[in-house]
Amino acid sequence: MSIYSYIALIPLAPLAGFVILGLFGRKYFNKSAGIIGTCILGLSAFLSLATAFQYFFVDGKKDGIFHQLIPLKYSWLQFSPNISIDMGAVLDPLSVMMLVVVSFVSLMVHIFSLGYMKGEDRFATYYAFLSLFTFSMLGLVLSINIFQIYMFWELVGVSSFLLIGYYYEKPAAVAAAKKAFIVTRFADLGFLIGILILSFHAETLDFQTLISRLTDPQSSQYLSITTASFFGITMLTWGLVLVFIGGAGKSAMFPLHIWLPDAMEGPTPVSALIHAATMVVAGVFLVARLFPVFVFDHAALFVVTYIGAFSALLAAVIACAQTDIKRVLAYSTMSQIGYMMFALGVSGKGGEDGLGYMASMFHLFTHAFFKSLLFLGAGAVIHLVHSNDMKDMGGLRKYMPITHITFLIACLAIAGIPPFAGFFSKEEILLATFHANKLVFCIALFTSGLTAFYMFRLYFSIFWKKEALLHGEHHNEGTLSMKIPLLILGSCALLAGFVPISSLVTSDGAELETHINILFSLTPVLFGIAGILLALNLYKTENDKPQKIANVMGGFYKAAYKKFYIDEIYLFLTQKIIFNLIGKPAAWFDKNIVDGIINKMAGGTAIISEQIKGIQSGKVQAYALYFFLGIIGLSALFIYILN
Amino acid sequence: MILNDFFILMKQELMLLLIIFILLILKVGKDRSNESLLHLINALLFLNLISGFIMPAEGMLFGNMFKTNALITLEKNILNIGVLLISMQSYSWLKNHKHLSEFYILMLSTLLGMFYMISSGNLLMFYLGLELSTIPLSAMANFDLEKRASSEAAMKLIISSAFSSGLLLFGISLVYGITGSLNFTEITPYLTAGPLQIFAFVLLIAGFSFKISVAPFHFWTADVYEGSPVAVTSYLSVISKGAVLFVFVSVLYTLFKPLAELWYNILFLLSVLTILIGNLFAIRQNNFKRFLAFSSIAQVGFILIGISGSSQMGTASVIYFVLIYIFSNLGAFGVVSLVSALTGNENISDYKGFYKTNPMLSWVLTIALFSLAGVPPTAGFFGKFFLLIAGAAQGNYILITIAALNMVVSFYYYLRIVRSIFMDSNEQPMVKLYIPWMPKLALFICLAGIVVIGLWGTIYEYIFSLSTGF
Amino acid sequence: MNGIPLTHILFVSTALFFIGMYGFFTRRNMITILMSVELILNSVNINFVAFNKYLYPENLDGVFFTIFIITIAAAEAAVAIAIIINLYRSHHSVDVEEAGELKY
Amino acid sequence: MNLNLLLLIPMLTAIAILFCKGLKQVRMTALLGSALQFILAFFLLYNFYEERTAGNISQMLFEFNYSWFAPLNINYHIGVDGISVAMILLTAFVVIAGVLVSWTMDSLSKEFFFLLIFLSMGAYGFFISLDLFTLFFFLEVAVIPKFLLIGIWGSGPKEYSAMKLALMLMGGSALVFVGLSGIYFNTNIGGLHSFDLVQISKFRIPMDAQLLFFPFAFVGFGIFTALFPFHTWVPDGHSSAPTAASMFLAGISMKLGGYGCLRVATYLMPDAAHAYSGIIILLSTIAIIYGALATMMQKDLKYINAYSSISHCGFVLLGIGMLTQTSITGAVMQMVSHGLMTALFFAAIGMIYSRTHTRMVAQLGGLMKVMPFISAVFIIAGLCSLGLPGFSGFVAEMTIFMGSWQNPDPMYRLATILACASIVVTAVYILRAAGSAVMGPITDSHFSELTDARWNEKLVAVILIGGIVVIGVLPFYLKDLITPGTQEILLQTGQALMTK
Amino acid sequence: MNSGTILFYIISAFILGTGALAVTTGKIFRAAIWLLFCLMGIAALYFWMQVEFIAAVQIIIYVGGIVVLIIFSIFLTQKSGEEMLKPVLKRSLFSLFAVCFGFAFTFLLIYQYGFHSGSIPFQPGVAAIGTQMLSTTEHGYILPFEVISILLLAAMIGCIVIAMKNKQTEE
Repeated sequence: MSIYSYIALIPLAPLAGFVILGLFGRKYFNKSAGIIGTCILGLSAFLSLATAFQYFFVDGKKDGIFHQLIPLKYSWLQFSPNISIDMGAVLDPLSVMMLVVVSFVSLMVHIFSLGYMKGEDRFATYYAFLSLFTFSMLGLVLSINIFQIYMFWELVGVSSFLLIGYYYEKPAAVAAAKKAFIVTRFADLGFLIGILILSFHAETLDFQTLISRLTDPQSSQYLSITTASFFGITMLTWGLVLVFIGGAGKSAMFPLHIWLPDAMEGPTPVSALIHAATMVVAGVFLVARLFPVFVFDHAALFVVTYIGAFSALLAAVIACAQTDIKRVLAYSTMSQIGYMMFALGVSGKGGEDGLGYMASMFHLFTHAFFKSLLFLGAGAVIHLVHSNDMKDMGGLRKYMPITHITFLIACLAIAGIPPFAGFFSKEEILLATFHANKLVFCIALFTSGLTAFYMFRLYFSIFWKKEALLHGEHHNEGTLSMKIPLLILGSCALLAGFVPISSLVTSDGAELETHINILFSLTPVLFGIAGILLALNLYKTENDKPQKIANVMGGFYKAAYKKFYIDEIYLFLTQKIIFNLIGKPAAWFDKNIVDGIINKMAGGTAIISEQIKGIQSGKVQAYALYFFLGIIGLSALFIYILN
Repeated sequence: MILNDFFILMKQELMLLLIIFILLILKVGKDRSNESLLHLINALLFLNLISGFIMPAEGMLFGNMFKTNALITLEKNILNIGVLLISMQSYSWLKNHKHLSEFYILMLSTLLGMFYMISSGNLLMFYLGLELSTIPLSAMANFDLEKRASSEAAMKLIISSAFSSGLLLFGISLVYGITGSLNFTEITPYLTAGPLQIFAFVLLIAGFSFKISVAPFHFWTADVYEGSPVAVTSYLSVISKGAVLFVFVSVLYTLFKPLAELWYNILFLLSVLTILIGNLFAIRQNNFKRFLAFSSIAQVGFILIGISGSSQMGTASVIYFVLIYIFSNLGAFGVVSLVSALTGNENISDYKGFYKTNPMLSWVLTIALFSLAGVPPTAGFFGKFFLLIAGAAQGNYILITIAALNMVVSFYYYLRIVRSIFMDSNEQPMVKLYIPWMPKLALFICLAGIVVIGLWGTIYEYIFSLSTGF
Repeated sequence: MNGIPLTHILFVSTALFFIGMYGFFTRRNMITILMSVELILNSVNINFVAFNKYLYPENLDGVFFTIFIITIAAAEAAVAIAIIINLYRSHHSVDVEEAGELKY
Repeated sequence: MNLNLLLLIPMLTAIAILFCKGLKQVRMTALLGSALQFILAFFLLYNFYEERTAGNISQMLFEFNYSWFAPLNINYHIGVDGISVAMILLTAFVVIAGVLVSWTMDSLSKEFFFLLIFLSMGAYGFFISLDLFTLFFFLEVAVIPKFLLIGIWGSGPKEYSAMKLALMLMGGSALVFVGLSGIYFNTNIGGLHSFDLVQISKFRIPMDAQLLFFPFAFVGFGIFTALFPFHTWVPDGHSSAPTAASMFLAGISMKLGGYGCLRVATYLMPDAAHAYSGIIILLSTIAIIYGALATMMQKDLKYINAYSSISHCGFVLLGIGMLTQTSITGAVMQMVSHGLMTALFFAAIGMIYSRTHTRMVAQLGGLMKVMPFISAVFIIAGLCSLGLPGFSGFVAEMTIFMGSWQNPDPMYRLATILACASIVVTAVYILRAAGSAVMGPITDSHFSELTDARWNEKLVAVILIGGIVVIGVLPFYLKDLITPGTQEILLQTGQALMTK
Repeated sequence: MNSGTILFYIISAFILGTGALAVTTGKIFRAAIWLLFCLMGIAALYFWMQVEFIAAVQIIIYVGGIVVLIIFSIFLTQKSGEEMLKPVLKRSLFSLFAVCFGFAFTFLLIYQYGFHSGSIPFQPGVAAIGTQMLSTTEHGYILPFEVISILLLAAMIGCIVIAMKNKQTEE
């Protein structure tokens, strides 16, 4: 497929940007770095749109089905004739959609940052990191090889580490960066072992081959992986669950979500890019990528479903109690991703069963726009107020009209109010869940209500509530470069729902007929509206109702406010258990036992030599005596031995 | 023509006699300044060394009382080299010694004794050579006439050597009683592993072991080395030890061939004991000479392992090692003797910060010590390696392992000195020493030997080709 | 010849040998130690002569060995005594225990 | 090409240094010499490829065989295969970096550089020698200079560390010696015992001899590469040594051990290797995990890196113990990668220490602001050591994991999983170190007037990072270079426990 | 039991007795005298064994030489007749035990070996000794003779150097 070969540029352009800006940016063009980065990204965004167009509407489809195309493939590291790490690019609905999302949102963020990060003395470094991240994310979505995905997976992790720790002088930022990296690293361990298991049994690392082998019940590989088992669970399940753990780590699923809220220490545009639109959905992407295999293993799908559902609920509850606006957004992200996860979990393959898959992808798509929009809006707000806390805000609508409108759109979208983008995707999800799993459906429904509530709680407390008490200086809402992305994304949030994802990105590549069922979709919308009204009632104007409710809730509220103490538990586990009970003893053992023995041996020799020095007494007669005894002893010994 | 080959075969001994008489005549004649005398003597010794290499001959005289061949000539030459080096090194000490020529007469007569001992084919000649190489030595040990330590050392040497020679003689008498002959060739057939034979044999072994200071017959070594003048100490530790080792090998391999199993086991025990004792004592020493005494004891332990290999490789490795050992040990002793002659310091602790003031000497000393420790690329590495390989040929890997691990201990104490030379700080290190050209030359020769003998494989090949199998 | 078995003579020599050795071990005066050495050497001489006479009369190796031993004993004694005298100058004593400064 | 050049050039350089006067001449000479080595190494690589592409498939190339001690059938026999070439390249990199990093070594500079170059000669000799005697000779040549380097120019309890290092390494070589003598006397090639590696590999040593002498050889070399529980020289030695010496120690001399384990122990005694692989894997796994855990508790940057070296070299032994084609390849790659990476790390630490005069993590902080370059180097080294894709560490470790997993025994699987788990711990300690030492607020006011890297330090960073990144991005070059060698070794190890 | 045997036993008893006294008496001068007697006894034994030449040598060198030397040295180093220091008790007991054991051991070995005497008459004439001493052939002792002469020379020189009072120490 040589005509696609230009897509190599899509990831490589940002890489070039990273190299140039990283090496020379700081010294030579610190000011113009933003422009350069943005232009480079503009190029790859344009290319990905072009790719999408060409793939979806020109030649992607063969007899009604979207086929997988592999335009690029280079053998990178060959372990053995059939196990080898290849580098390349794959084109299928999934990857193309992700391409568009990633490059587009990234472009928006680049533009937004032009204004937001203006005047930073590490401006170039910032853009270098952004480009690095974009490169790795694009590489990730294009991966043709499970190991390639792992590599970019790690790269994404590290670039997020760098970006979160961008304000390296803030200890909180550094801590957050470390936390994010280590937690995801821990999850990646699962991913790695999963890869080892799958690749060992499938005898390949290549996605296409792997999927084809593990989904064909006749193939020897399928037999080996399903027959081999550990603790009574088949290797297939092990492999998939471990891989899912990797995804859960990146996508902040319970219990690996703890890093996400803290990650908000990073610059806000970064949160918009990484922790809303792109990196956090990598987990979903991974599961979707291996979906054909997952379908064959219900145990794994079961895990996916319930983890997803629980995370969605938990996050929503916590979000209601947070006061830091970015944290609220973070938890809402987690909750939405939970949606995508269990949507995948309840889905089947092909035809109507594939609805969940489609819905999940659809939600991923729409969510990317409105969530990044929310973050950028929040960024604009913070830029103005210089604070993350709701308490310092309120009544900002007259200072920042554009932000206000776009933010409202986004909130409506996420709350699932028609005709905004969120409505369609969420509706599909609920539909799919309803057919598959009633319990999860209820959770989802309740969660959507909560979502609407906390989003509007956020909205009202920022833009309404009390009169803003801004101290005299600048009351503009930032530069043009900050407004434009807001507007663009706002329109996307408005319209993205009408993109015919159902006909493009489906579990089996075939078109999927969807129909809006008014009666069905009434319920979620009602839930949403209910949440909105509640928020309106509580937070429209300043009053003490929230406080009362909080008091009524009492412990539960506190728990939610404290994020159910999960951080503390982790802290206990790491600090107390790992460090004190394992690390310290290991160090002590090394210092005192292993090394001690060796030093003791040396010391012992010295002591012995001190002890025996007496025989060299300086008395010549004693010497003669030893001499004589030596002779007698030797001869006696050997006469005894030889006779 | 007997007289002719008498002159050819005994040329080295005759050369020594000649020098001794020259010295006597010079002594009775008008006395010269020590410097000129020293130069003359060293020239003579050099001639003596050269003469050793010309007209190598093979044969025996006086009914196998004296025999010589290429190997024996080589051994004597090695000893000659050592003696020359020692006399050059002790220049600074002898320069202002009253009894210069006597010292040389005694030294050369002991050397003569060793020569006779090496070429002896007869127990009587062997015994005489041994005594000739012992009695004047104990007189030499007393040559620091004013020093208490010196006379104590001499006393210990003469008394314990008298004791050991008494036991040796008792053994010889038993051998004579058993075999009825003193001639090696006639003795060998009669030797069987009967109790009395074993006893006699052990007595003889003890006599040898005393001279090469094998535990538990080594106790005199440290005290004598510490007390005697440095020149004598180095002579003791290198020349007399080397000579006896040469004899030891040939005697074991030829005379006591029938008792091979017996002496293999004895050597096994003795070598382990010797290495252990040597190392354990060397760790703690502060006096440099005493330290070198114990380290040389440990070295002898390694040599015994080589001997126990009981093969042509064994002989070759021992001779090769002795050659290397002469250069390395004299490298170390050369520096020590210079320092003690010029400053009177003999303690290791005095060498702290030595490198600051005397880098040249420090490097010589360090390299010599490395060679003793057996660190490549110095020759000592090759010497030790071949000794142990020769020992391993018997397949006794316990012995080899013990030895190899003991090498680590020996590293400790050699490195200890290197440490105090280079690393330990010292508020008043030794002064910069002025070194006369002769000792300097000697030191350089030692260095050259240490470097060349190892890396240049031909030397070992030559020795190997000469050495007799088992 | 008289009927003394060789072993009796050897008994005498061996006994003398160990008597000398006892003296060597116990005496504290260096000169007496020297005397003990002389005893040891003499016992060896007896051995040689006896062996030569009783076992190998055909040639005189033992006898000659004895002669040389005696000579050497003389030389040894001379040197030893010289050393002892010198030591006496510095230590003002001929007690072995006194001369034990070099040790350990 | 003539491999003797690899020994000749360092020797001449060392001699030349002895005749130099003053720091300037000395360091210029040293730099010149090491640059020559550098060029030579690449020239060797080029020639190697030439030969191979020309279809020369003989196991060893550029052989040179000179009878050294004929009576004992000891030869000075040298030659290279892919593995040796890789190692030689590594050495060249570290040497030039070491010379550059100690550019301002003004106390006893002549001796310092002399020893440095001398050490490099030992390393080259070790890697090219095909005769066990020659190999052993160079192995020991490479020990004593370390003692002097640490003892004279070191810091902290330098005498103690130097002595400990020297003695433990000598103990290792003593064991090696026993192993070698065992090999020697159990070979019979044309009626002669032999030290010749190639000949011995053709001749199968009897099983009982293998079982007896494999432990000696393996443990002996293992001590060099920090085999648990003989690793305790590593922390003290590395932390007391001057920067260049630390780079040499961790970068090269620990690799001598790994190379020996592979080339001597495993290659010549394959059956024993199979018999003992369980124990090897147990020990190496312990080393990996326990090294990593112990690292978490360290407070001194050099100690951190030293302990992490224990953990990383555990990977090498693990790869060797797993005895699959891929894992052994990975082991070699890990040797190279760890050599470069740890050298870089020590260089960075040295640069920081030379400015701040402290290595305590607690006392450092905020260096990113005052010395961005050095901090960046530090972080890059850290990322490489925690196995970030794009750097060499990732490739090597993944290859080892892949290879190890091919070994279907459940216990071996468990070992592999534990080894994988260590990468998380690695992340923890690396990030702790980087986070508090380089990032965060400036802890000490006088840090703020410190200067950033000088040209020589920048050059060091560029050279080493260059190597790391090239391996990390284009690993197939390295892999193709060493694969034939590892295949040869694996064929030796008889049973085809290869990847399917 | 003829006179020869009795004589032998008397002589040997005398040798051993005097020897024992020589190493045990408290007064050094007496020790020297006992040694003298012992040596003479040994000479007597040689006479008994009909090796007169050795006996003569024994008397000349030992009695006439060494013992005199010893007595001189005693005069130099000791006031005559004074008590000598008592031996260290522990060591003397230990060495007594060791020596007894050693003697038992050695003589047991010798006894077990059981030397059987030949029957060839043994008549060493002084002339024969003289000729052999200077002959260069098999069983000729010219070389040892030379060696011993050098040894004596060296010993003499050594003695002179060492024993000579040197001026520095006096003033």
